[in-house]
Amino acid sequence: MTMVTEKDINEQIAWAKINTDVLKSMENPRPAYWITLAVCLAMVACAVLAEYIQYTVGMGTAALNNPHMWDMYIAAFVFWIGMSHSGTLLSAILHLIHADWRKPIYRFAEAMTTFSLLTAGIFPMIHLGRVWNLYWVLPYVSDRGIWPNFRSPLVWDAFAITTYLTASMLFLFVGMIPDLAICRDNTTGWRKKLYGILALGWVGSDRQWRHFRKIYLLMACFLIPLAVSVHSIVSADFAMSIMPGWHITSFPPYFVAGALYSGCAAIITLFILLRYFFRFEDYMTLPIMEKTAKLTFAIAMVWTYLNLIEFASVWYGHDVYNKELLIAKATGAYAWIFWTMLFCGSVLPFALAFRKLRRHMPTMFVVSLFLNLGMFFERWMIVAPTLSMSHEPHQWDIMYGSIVEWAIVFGSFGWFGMLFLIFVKVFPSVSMYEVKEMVFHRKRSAGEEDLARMTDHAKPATQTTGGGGGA
Amino acid sequence: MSGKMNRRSFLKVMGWSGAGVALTGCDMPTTVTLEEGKEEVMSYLMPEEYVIPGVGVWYASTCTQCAAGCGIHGRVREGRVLKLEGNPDSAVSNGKLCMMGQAGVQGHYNPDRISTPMMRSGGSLTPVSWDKALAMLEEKLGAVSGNRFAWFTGTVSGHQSALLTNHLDAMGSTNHYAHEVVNNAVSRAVNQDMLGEANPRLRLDKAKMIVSFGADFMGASQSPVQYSVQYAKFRTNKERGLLVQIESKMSLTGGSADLWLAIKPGTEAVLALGMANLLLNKIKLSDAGIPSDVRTLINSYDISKVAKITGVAGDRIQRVTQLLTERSPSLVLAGASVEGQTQGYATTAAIMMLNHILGNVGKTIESAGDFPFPQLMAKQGGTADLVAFAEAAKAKKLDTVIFHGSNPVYTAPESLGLTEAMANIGFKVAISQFPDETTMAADLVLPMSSYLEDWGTQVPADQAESSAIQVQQPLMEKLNAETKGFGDILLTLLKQRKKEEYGQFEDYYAYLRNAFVAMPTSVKNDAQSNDEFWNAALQTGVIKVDVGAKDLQSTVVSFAAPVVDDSAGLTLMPSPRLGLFDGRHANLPWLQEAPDQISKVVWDSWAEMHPDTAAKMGIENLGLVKVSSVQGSVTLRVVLLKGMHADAVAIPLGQGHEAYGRYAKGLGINPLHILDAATDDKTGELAMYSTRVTVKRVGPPDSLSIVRMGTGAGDSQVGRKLVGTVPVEQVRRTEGT
Amino acid sequence: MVVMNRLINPGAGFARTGLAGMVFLVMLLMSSMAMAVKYDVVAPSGTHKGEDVPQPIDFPHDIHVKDNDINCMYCHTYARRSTVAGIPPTSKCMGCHKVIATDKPRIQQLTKYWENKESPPWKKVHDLPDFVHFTHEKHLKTLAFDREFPVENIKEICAFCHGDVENMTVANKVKPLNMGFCVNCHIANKDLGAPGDCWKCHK
Amino acid sequence: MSLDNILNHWSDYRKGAEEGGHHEYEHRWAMAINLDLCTGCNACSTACYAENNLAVVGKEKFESGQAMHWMRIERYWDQQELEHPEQGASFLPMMCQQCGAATCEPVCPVAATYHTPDGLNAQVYNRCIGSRYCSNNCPFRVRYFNFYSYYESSWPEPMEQQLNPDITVRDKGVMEKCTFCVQRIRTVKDKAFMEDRSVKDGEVVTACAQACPTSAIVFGDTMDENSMVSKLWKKHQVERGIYQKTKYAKKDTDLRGYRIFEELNIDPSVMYLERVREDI
Repeated sequence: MTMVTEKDINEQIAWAKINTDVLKSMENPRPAYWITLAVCLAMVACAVLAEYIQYTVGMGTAALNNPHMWDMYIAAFVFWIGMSHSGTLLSAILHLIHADWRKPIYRFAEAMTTFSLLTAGIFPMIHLGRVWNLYWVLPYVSDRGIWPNFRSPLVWDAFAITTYLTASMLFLFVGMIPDLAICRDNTTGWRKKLYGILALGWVGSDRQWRHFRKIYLLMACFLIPLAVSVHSIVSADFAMSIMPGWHITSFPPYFVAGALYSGCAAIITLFILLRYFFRFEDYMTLPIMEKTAKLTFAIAMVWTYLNLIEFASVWYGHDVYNKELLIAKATGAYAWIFWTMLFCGSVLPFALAFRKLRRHMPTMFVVSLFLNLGMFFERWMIVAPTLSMSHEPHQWDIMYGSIVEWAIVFGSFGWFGMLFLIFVKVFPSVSMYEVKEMVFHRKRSAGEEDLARMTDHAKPATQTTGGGGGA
Repeated sequence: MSGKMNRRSFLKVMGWSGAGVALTGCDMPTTVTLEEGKEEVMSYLMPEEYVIPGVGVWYASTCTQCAAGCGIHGRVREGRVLKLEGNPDSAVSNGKLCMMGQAGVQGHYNPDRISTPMMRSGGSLTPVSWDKALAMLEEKLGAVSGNRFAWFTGTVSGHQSALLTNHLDAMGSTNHYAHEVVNNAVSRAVNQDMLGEANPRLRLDKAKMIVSFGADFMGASQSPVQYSVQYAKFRTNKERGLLVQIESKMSLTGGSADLWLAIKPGTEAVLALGMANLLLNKIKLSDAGIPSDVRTLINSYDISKVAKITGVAGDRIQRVTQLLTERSPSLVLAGASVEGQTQGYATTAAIMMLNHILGNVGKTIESAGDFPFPQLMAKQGGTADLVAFAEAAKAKKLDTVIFHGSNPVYTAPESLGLTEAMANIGFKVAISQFPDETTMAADLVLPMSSYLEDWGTQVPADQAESSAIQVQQPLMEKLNAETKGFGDILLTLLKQRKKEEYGQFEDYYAYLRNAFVAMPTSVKNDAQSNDEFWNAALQTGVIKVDVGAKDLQSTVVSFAAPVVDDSAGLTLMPSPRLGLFDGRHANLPWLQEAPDQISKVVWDSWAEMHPDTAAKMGIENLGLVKVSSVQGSVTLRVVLLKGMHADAVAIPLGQGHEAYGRYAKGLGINPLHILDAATDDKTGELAMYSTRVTVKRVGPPDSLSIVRMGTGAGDSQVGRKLVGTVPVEQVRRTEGT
Repeated sequence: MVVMNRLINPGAGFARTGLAGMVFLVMLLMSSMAMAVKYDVVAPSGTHKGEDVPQPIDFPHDIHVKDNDINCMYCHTYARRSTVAGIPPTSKCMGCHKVIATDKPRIQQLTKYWENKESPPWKKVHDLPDFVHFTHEKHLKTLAFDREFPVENIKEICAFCHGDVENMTVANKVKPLNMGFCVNCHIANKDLGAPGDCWKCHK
Repeated sequence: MSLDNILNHWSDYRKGAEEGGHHEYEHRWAMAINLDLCTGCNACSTACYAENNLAVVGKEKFESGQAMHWMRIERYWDQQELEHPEQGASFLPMMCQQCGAATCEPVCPVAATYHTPDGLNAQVYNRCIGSRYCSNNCPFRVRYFNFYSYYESSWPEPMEQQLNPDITVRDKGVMEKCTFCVQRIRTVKDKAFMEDRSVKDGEVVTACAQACPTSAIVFGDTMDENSMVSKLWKKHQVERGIYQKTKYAKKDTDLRGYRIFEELNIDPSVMYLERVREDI
């Protein structure tokens, strides 16, 4: 697709080195890793305290009120669901279109998917007034003969999210099996036991590989429509209502685009973090970063386009309430958030158009953070303004949430970070076997046919006799 | 239902389906999983035919939340009164009830009610037994002589009033101070002089047009429900009535006016004279019955002069006056803000004169007839008695005073120096339900039963359509056995003085029943037996009284020429509001949480000003201001409304209690305290609406510190059709009215 | 016919899917057959192990109902007039026990209460949550009076929800009285006009 | 709610919607509010507090918009932003409009709010899980959520004795709203059932309609041709059904009757009569 002026990865890198590098990452990261983890844990602690207060005293502590029945929790929920999409994008879509530069980075992206889903899943519980009855949302046979209301988008959410979570977890796990085998063969103690169980007796026989390829391909195909449907359904939470600013036809694609956008931005952030934590300079290389950045830029433009479509359709549409709201968004009390969102979402991405910036890690780090800030504001601007001024002017109100609410929302970032950091420490965050494939293919495309020499140097660890690790 | 029912047996079934009390329905599952044998269920000792557990029964009684005396129905279930509604048989309430009446149950079930007699010992009130309290009382009342004893009450009527008078006689005293902040004493005086009747029937329903000079007849007034019902008829008549409201602060009634005119406070008399001038000289109505001095006075007020003084546009005045002649019969009313001026009597007389000129007397103002039981008629309160009382107290003329149904320590302006003067009164007795300011200042406190636990009768002063005696009966067993009904306490006092006369009555119930039996057959509308009459009375809650027809003649009295006060500053309007009223309902949470009808403020005090006036002083909406008179100053938030005259600042009454229970204490401020002690020269009524104040900006706006309902969109409908409006011509076409 | 009703009624039918549903169907079928012989009411099914409730006086229902054949509504007189069935007033007990069995200890207990002018502090056995609106009168009307059901056998109707009281001394709860218990009976008795609307019972 | 309820009642309603809604209804409770008579005196609102066990939340919570007034009186100055004190204020009693095509119903995940055969928009408190979607989707914003547990704070001993046993006390985490005093409807219907007759017009009166000193609120059954309320609806040519604008366009557009947010096609059960203005 792109004319590579510079190699995505150094194909001279030996397979054994790949193993050792990655396996090392699971042992001694830079101290920065521990600091970050500590920060995350602290944030989680605050959130737990806040939630305890809210649970015992009442939802009112989140400063929710009559017009603002929903607020930051729903915004955060949508944000985290969105975050989960790019993982699928990288691992599944790019897999199908054989963009092999994804290989070194898709593993942690996939993990990101799973954990952001786990984070998102918490918010409905935090948000519910009587969480102990949450299970009423699920259809189960009871002698009362009562059922959830299948017309409610919230029920669709429940189905969609649980399905997506299961699927993406499986996808993550299945894709990891060969690597787990390598870990199994190169570790001792509890880790060996753990990986042993998880590797499901992988020995890398041709038969196993055949099946593995098939199932991985199938799951990729299955996951893509699922990912699209999930965020469409989340958008239905708003689009199915009659509220101005919510009842908009272009919401599903708009949400999906936004999701991929925030996801890619998050990938860049984590890319840079991992690269630093685990000294992955050889694998998470600048060219790959560039490709990711370009991808992000493209999606940003799609998102911008859909934004404009929404504005246009509202502006030229007949719905006076909708138009009134749009104007209020741009000029009213929430204007500063609205414009920040548009700046971060549509203007800032142009930074990614410059090669110099794309290759300058600190810049990219900051930019990616701001992109995500923009995306969070977007979600906020979807939920809050509509409620603050809907049809009934008597109930108009502006609200910025309370300390409790914000503590919980920030805490969710800590929660995500905690899960993610623990994962990358316990499991290989770079797919070893796929990087090896990548190197292998690059070599071939570079015309070097002496596979013999290479296999002499180190048997592919995938024919597992623990060869690589020890060498 | 049979005579006096043993209501104690009511309580016995509580807990059956009184479960609403026991636990809340929708909490954690734990509270809804039921275990057998955890809850107790009481059964009757004796079956009561008229009580079925789980079925609500309605009993008739009378509301005493204000002096209007509306007939009510109370829903009683498992021995608890749950809900009050208007009694359709009562001509006063017509089956309706205002917010204050609805909240009566909260006064009855109030957590801050006094539960035991208390006596002051060593500075503080300490609980004592009834016997001790009564013995004390007897001793003290025995010691005091003649006029050094006094009763201080609110408006009292019915048999309580009769007993009270008898007790005064027995004490050889003539001092009965009746005090109401919300009163129409000046109008009564004017009516007495012009019509020969203090309380004629005002037939709003017969009027085709009403011009109201600050008469908030649907708000905090003499009989809000009754006049609201009449207003409804007035509006739905074949020819829709037209309401013109002329006042300096938009009242609840003003909010519903077709034309609301802001007038410079204190110039209503000028406007009235100006209108009279137009009627007599321009429209050439007859000036019969108008004294010459008044006639000359009228002539001296031509329209341009009037417009200049009052600030009401001349063409407006002419149009309204014109309409008054076209839409006859009309009705011209004078309200509290007019009466409460240093020239209150003159102003009110000038306004009443318009009715005379327009020939409304006899048409929309009818005679109340001759009430056959003068001793039962309402002894209506005013503020003159408050002033007189303060004087007497200062002059050390009083040794022993019994307070009931009024809270002078709260309502008296500081300038009267009542608080200090109270110290001169040797022995102060308070018959009270709540620990209000006056009760806290008393030496002996007698806990009173709520009106839902008590027997009695009320004779409403304002009875627009027909006359009746309202019967008040207990709707449930006393919440606290220690409390005594007002009637019972009066009877006990009388027994102490005149054993031979009142010894025969076991309690007030016995007295009342006896009194009913003694009533002439004319009111017993062919009841066969006394029991039947008694039961009928309890069932309907009303005893209709035929007062006979009597036609009304009016003669205009001569009154002083209006003097317009042009001194600097603004006029303070301490306006009472339907809800907290004069402050007596500040301890009812429902009424605290119900927004003020015009400004929509809850749980607080505030000042109302016109935006232009505020702008001149650099005051922003919801800003903090200091309102000061020569007597003192208060600091509070200001709400800017165009429904104000530029020269007026209004501070609604009701808040600023220093006692009076958890809901009232420490909320807001009390504007009454900074009033001048000025009085109306003719009637001696306190001129509440003539205090001049200055307003200063103290702090910036802070929306958090004053709570208003639903002002997010700035009181605007933002182009939606929420409250649709339609020109009357269109309605005439579509609905043929 | 009830089964037919279930089959042609998708709403109700849907609620019965799954094994639990099948089991219930069979039970219902049996119960309905048992009842169908006598009258076309389907009794609710389900049991509950109620613990014994210590009452101030161990009132022997069996003696009154079985031995002396006193009608339930003789004492629980409000049942046909109100939402609640009511506990008989002490005076009613004394009506008989001034003379009958005055030597028995329990009666002497009762008499003591009577003389102290107080009623025994009975404990509630059958109770419903606060958010449930149940009326005895309507159930009795539909199940008994409207169908000319012999009033002397009214205890068979009461037994639907209160169990076999005539064989208990102190009554205890033998039916679950939970929502499933009510709903299923309502569905089964649709033809009698048993409502399926939530707000009929929930308040 | 049983699936039966979800499927049948709702779909029945939708079927009949064009013809003005559910013809199998035995009742169709509705209101007509004459804004020319409403003086904004708050009697209805307070009566509602008394009847329906509404919690008093206090100043702070009122400030944060958590008050529970099912029946609230909205005060507007005019159609425009400007105040016109000459014409007085405009008062609007606003309570749940019991929409026929209620927007709150389809979005509730557990069907705690649904349409009853009486045409009421029911809220089953103990089924509610507090997702608050219904309130978000209500154009009138008349659904109130129990953000706290008010039981102790709002009814200190002995005030809890005033609580109405016919309606439960809602606790923390439950949505609540005006029910057209369903407990009164229920009582009357039970009475009628016991006497083998149908409910008479004027037999059911909601607390607000009962209290209103000017009788501005008329409550009744629109299925009953002769009820006062259906006469009023007919007179003003306001008809049930969600296609008011197109199919049931008024023959005489000068009539005073209108329903708020008619354009949203939600078929409210409350008809307002415009306030009459006489320019002098």
